[in-house]
Amino acid sequence: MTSTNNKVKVAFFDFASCEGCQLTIIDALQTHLDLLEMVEIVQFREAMTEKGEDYQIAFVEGSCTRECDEERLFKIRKQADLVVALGACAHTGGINALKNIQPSLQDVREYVYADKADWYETYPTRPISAVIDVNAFIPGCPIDRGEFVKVVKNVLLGKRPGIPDYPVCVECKLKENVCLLLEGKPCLGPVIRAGCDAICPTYGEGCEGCRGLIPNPNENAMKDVLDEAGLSIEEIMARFTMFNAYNAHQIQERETAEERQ
Amino acid sequence: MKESIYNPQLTQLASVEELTGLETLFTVKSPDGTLGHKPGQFVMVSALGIGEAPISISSSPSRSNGEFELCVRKVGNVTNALHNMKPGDTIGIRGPFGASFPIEKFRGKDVLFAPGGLGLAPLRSLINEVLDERDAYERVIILYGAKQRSELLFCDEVAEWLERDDVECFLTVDCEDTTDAWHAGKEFDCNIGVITTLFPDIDIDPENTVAATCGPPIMYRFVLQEMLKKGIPEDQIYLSLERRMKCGVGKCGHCQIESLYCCQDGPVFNYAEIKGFEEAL
Amino acid sequence: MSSVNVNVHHVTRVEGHGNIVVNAENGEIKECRFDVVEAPRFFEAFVRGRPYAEINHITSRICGICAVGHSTTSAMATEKALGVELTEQATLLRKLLFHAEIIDSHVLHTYYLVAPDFFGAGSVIPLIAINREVVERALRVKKLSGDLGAMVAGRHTHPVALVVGGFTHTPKDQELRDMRKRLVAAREDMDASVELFGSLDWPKFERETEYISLTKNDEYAFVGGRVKTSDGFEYPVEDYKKVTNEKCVPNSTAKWTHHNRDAYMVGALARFNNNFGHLHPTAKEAAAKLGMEPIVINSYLNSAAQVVEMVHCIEDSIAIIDELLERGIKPEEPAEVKRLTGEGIASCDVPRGILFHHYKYEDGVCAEANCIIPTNQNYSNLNADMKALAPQIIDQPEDDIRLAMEMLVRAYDPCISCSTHYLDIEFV
Amino acid sequence: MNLQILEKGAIAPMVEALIADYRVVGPQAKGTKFVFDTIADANELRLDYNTTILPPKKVLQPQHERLATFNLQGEPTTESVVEAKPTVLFGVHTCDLKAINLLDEAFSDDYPDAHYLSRREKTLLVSIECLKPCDEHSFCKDMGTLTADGGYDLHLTEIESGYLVETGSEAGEELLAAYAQSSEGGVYQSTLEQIRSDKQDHFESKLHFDAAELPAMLGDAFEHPIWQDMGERCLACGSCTNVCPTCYCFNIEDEVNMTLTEGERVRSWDSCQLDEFASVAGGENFRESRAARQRHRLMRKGKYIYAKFDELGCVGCGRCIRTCTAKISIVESYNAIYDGK
Ligand SMILES: Cc1cc2nc3c(=O)[nH]c(=O)nc-3n(C[C@H](O)[C@H](O)[C@H](O)COP(=O)(O)OP(=O)(O)OC[C@H]3O[C@@H](n4cnc5c(N)ncnc54)[C@H](O)[C@@H]3O)c2cc1C
Ligand code: SF4
Ligand code: SF4
Ligand code: SF4
Repeated sequence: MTSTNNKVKVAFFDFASCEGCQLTIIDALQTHLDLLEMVEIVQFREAMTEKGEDYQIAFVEGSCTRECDEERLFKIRKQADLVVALGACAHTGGINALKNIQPSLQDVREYVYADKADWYETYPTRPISAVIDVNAFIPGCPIDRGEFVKVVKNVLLGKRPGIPDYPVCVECKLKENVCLLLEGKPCLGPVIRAGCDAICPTYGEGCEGCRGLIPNPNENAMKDVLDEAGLSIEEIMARFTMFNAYNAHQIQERETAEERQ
Repeated sequence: MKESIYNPQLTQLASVEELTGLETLFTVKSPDGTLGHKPGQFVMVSALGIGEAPISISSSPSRSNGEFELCVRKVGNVTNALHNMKPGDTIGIRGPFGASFPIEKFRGKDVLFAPGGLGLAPLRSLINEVLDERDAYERVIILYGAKQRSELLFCDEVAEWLERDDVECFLTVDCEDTTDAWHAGKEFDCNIGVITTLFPDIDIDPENTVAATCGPPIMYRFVLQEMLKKGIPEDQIYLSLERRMKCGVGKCGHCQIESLYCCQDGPVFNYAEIKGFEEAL
Repeated sequence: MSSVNVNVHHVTRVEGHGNIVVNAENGEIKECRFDVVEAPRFFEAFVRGRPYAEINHITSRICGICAVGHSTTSAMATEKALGVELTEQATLLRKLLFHAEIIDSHVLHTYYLVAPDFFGAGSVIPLIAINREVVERALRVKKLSGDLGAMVAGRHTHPVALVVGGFTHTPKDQELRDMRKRLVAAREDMDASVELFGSLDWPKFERETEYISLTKNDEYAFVGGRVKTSDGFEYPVEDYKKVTNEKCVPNSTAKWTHHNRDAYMVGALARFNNNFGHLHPTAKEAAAKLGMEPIVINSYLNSAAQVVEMVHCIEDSIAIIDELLERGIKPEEPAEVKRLTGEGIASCDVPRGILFHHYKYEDGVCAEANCIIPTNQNYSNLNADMKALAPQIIDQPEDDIRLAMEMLVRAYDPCISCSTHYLDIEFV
Repeated sequence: MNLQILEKGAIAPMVEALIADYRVVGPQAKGTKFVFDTIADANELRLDYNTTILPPKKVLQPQHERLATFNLQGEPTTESVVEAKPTVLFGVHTCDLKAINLLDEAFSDDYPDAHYLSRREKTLLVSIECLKPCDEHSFCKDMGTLTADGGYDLHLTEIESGYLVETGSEAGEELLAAYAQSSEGGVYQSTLEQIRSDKQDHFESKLHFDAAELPAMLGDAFEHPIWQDMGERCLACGSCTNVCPTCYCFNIEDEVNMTLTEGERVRSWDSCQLDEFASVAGGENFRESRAARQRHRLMRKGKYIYAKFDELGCVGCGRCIRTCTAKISIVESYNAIYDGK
C-alpha cells in the first residue's frame, strides 16, 4: 500500500460536521510531526490547497445528510483501499442525527429556514457506513488525538485498528477517578466504548456516549443503574440519544414496523 | 534481577514454506543452538513491535539440528506479520513452555493419534518422535481429519505415513474442495466425513492403547466419546488445549481453566485429570 | 481584454465549504460572489426538546474551532434564562478558557492558513521545509493554547468541564503555576510572531465599512458586554436582532446580515477598531510594530489584528492566573439553576466575531433556540469587498486573481461549518 | 526491636525525612474519596482514610508498564526494562497488606517476574491497624485480615498519645531508627493487646459461615443459579477486578513509535470480566456469558487461588462491592449460595 516515495497517501474529506476531528488531527501534529515522514497527505481541505485524487487511505469526517453527499462518498470508496470513518458524525451519525428524532423533518427545515426551507436539501442523517462500506472507524466527538495516531500506526503495520471493545469504566478506573454514578450523577461509561481515556468523567462530567455503544452492552442493567441514580426514563433516553440518535431512531423505526405487521 | 521474562530472545527464520493458503511452516534457528523442547510444548513467538502469539513446536526433538519448526495459521496481527516474513528475518522467542506429552507413558504401547485440522501441528512433534524410535512402540495409528483436501497439512509426511507398513494412517475430510486447484493431498485415499467416522473401522486393544488428540474446540467432545467407546482408559488419553495466552508463564490469567493455567499445567492434559474441570471441554 | 472565469470550488484552508465565483467579460465584472455550500445541520431545530444541561454541549458541536465560544455563549444564555449566578472564580476561569480558544484559533489561522500564502506554499506542510522554525513556533503556541484549554476544561475542542453554572472541574494551584511559566515563556514567540507578520507584504486594499463588536467599560470584551458599532450605535445584547437583520440568500446555506449600511464586519479587526483602548499595553506595542492604528479599513489586516489579540490574550491570561492564585483556587460545584422556565440571550465575541445565542426553556427543556454566527454576519461585507477588489485586479492573470480572492476570503477566517443555518425566529 | 511509640506530631517530620530519600506513597484525598499517590508534602498524607479507590497494588504492578524496548532498525535488538525506585508505601491497611503478600507469591513462582519483584524488593511497607470498619462494605473480619500477621516492615497502631510501632523486619527497624523520633514503648504492650481485643466488637461478621468453608462450598456450586442472576445485572465493566487488591491479570501488547523504528512491550491491567478476555482467534470465547465471568471471579477468590496458593483470594476489603454500579456483592452472593444449601 505504498507509493513511489514509499509513503502511504492519505486524504481527508469532510461532510456535515463541525470539523473538530480534522482540527484534532492538526493538533496531533504538535506532538507527532514525524507522522508526515510516514504518510503523504494529498488532500486536506481544511489545511492545504493541493488536491490529490490519488490516495490509498481516506479519512472521512461528518455525516451524510443529503443525496449529493452520497455521490462524493461513492467516489471516495472507489478510489481508496481503506475508508476510515473519522469521529462520531461519520461513525454513528453523532449530534447531526438529533434531527432524525424530531417529530418531522419538514418542521426542522422550516424552523430554521422558514419559507425558504425548500432551498436547503436535507434528509435524515446517516453515518457513512449506512452509505458505503467502511473498513475502520475512529470514534468520538471529537476523536482522541492519541487514538488517531495509534490507528494510523496500526494500519501502517498491517494490524487491526485497535479500537477497544471494552467500556469507558475500564479507563476511568485505571485513572482512579471518583465514580460519578456512585455519586448519583448520570454517566454512560459502563456501556460506551473506551478509548477516550475517560476524559469526561476525569473532568467531572458523566460520559455522554459520543463513542457509541460497546459490542455487547447490557442495556437493561444500565437502565436500572441510571434509574437508581435518579434519572427519569425521559432523562435516560435523552442521555442515550445525545450522540446515538441515529441508532435509537433505527430501533424505533424497526419496532413500529414490527408492530404494524 | 534485571532480565525480564517477557523479553524475547532474538533469532532468525531459516526457511519459510507455504503449506496451504492459510498455513505456513517456519523453520527457526534455535536461539542457543538447541531449544531443548519436548513434544507438545509451545513457544511465545514475537513479531517485534506487533505482538506475541503462542505457537506449538511442530518439529520433534529427535529432528532438531539446531532448528525447530512452527506451523502457523494466518488469523490476526502476529500471524499475519509472520506470514509476511522471509528467511533471514528476525523474530523473538520465549520458551519452550508448558506441559508436554509424557512420552514414557506411550513407550511400549499401541499409540493412537487423532489430530483435527491445525491440531496436527503439535501432534506432529510427538508423531515424529515416536516414528524416530519406532521400535520402542507397538502399533502406530494416525486418524487425521481436515475440512477439505486443500487444508491437509504436511502432505509429504502424510504420504510417507500412508506408505509405511508400520503406520496405520487414515485420512478424512469433511467435504471435497469446491475448486479444482491442484493440491498435494489430491491423490490421497481419503474418507469423506468428520473425524469420528474413522473410528468405527479401526480395531484396537484399548487397555494397551495410549491416545493423543488435538483440534478445534468442538472436536474434543466427539473424539473423546469415540475413544471412550472403544474402551481406552481415561488416564491413557492425552489432549492439547488452546486458550488465549499473553504471558505463557502462568500469570496473565487469560488461559485459566478454573484453577488451572493452560500454559503451565497444560496445554497437554491427561483426560482423567482434566475431565472434572467443567471449563475445560 | 480577455474574459476571466475564476471558480474556486471549496476554498481550502478555511473551516467549512465555500465557493468563490468571479466572472468577467471584456473587463466588465458579470458575477462576483462567495457561496456557502456546506450541508445545513439544523442545530436550532434539534435542540428543542432537549434538557437544558445538554444544550451547551450540543451547540458546542456547531463548530470545532470555536467550540469554547459556542459552549460559553450557550451556557451564558441558559444561565440568564434559568437565573444562575456564576462565582467569581468560575467567571475568571471562563475568561481564561476563552483566551485559550482565541489564541488557538488565531495561531491556527495566521500561521497554518494565512502564512503559507506569503511563503508561496500550498499549506503548512511544505512550509516545514521552507521555514521549520516558523512551523515549530506555531506548533508550540498551538500546544500551549491547547494545554491551557485542557487545564481548565479537559480539552478545547468541545470543552468537557464547561457546564451551566460554571465548571465540573477545577485546575490545581500547581497547574496554574506551571501554566503561568509557560505563558511567560511564550512572550518570546509572540515577539517573533509580531516580527514575522510585520514583515509580510499585506495586499493594499481599503474599503470603509461599519465594524461591530462587543464592548465593555473595563476590559477588552470577549465574554459578554454591550454591542458597539463604529457608526456610533450601542445596544444591549438583548437587542441583537436590531443589529443583525438576517435574511436567506439563494446561493448560500448561510444567512446574511446588515445593519446601518449594506454590510458590516465583525471579528478581530472590528474588536481592534472598536476597543483599541482596552488592549494590553504590550498588545498596543505589537499593533504599532505591525503599523496598525484604529481605524484600520484593510480587511486583509484582520489577520494582523489577530496577531495583536494573541499578544493581548497571552498577557491577560497571565494576569487572570495571577488573580486566581491570589484569591486561592478551590474546587467548586457548578451553581444551581433557580428556575426551569425562562428566556435568555447572551453574546460573546468569539475568534471570528460577535456571536449570539438565544433560548427559551419550559420545565427545564429547550422550547426555542436561535444562534447568530459571526461568519454569517461577515458574508455581506466579504461580498462587498470582493466586488470592490475585483475591478482593481481584473487585469491580472487568472491565477493571481484567484489567489487574491482566496486570500481575501481567508483573511475573514470564515468558519462555514458553524454558519450554515439560521434565520430570525420570532419567539411568541 | 521492642514496641516503640511515635508521638502524633512525629509522623509529619518522619514523612518529610523519608521524602528526601524515597518515593513515599500514601493515602490522600481525591474529591470525596481517597487514593494512594506519591506524597509531595507530609500534610497530604491522610492516615485517617477509610479505603482507597484502587488498592496499593498499583505501586508494585502499575496500570501500565514497559517490560522491554525494541530497536527495529537494521538488525533488531531488545532490552529488558526493569525499573524500580526506592519506595515507602505508607499507611497500608491490613487487608491490603495481606493482598500484597499474596501477590508476592504469585509473582515469584517458577518464573519470577522481575518487574514486580524488583519493585517489591525496593518497597518498604508501613501498615496501619484499622480501629473501625471503613464502611458497610468491608468484611475483613470474615476473611481474617482484621489484624496483620507479619508481612510488614513497620506496623502502626493509633493510640491517644500517638502511634505504637511494631517492627516486622530489619529494614523496618533501620528505617525507624534513621527517619523517626520514636521511643521505647514496651509499657504499651498490654494497651495494644487490649485495643486488638476491643476492636473485634466494632467489626461485624458479614458472611453467614466460616470463610474456611468457601473452597468446599464453591466446589459444589458450579451450576448454581446465582451466576445467571449476577450475569443479568452485571455490566461487564471490569471495575470489580480493577479495584481488587488480589487481582493481577494482565494484557501484554507491543507498541511502536511513529516512524516504526522503535518499539516497546507494554503490560496493562486486564479483567476477566471483559468480553474478549478468554476469546481465541478461531472465534471461540471460553467465557462468553457475563454469568460465566462472574462465576469465574467468585470462584477464583474463594476456590481457585486457594487451590494454587493455599490461601483464599479475597481479603475482605469490600472494594468490588463499593465500586459496582449494579450493586453486585460478593458477600451477598456467597451468602446466597450458603443459605440455599
Ligand atoms: C498452546 C497453543 C498453541 C498454539 N499453537 C498454534 C500453532 O501451532 N499454530 C497456529 O497457527 N496457531 C497456534 N495457536 C493459536 C495461536 O496462538 C493464535 O492463532 C494466535 O495467538 C493468533 O494471534 P494473532 O496475533 O495473529 O491474532 P490476534 O490479532 O491476536 O487475533 C486473535 C484474537 O483477536 C480477536 N480478533 C481476531 N480478528 C478480529 C477482528 N477482526 N476484530 C476484533 N477482534 C478480532 C480474536 O477474538 C482473537 O482472540 C496456539 C495457541 C495456543 C494457546
Ligand atoms: S464515572 Fe462513569 S465511567 Fe467512571 S467508573 Fe463511574 S460509571 Fe464508569
Ligand atoms: S467519556 Fe463518553 S462522552 Fe466523554 S469522550 Fe469518552 S465516550 Fe465521549
Ligand atoms: S474480591 Fe472484592 S472484597 Fe475481596 S479482595 Fe477483591 S475487591 Fe476486596
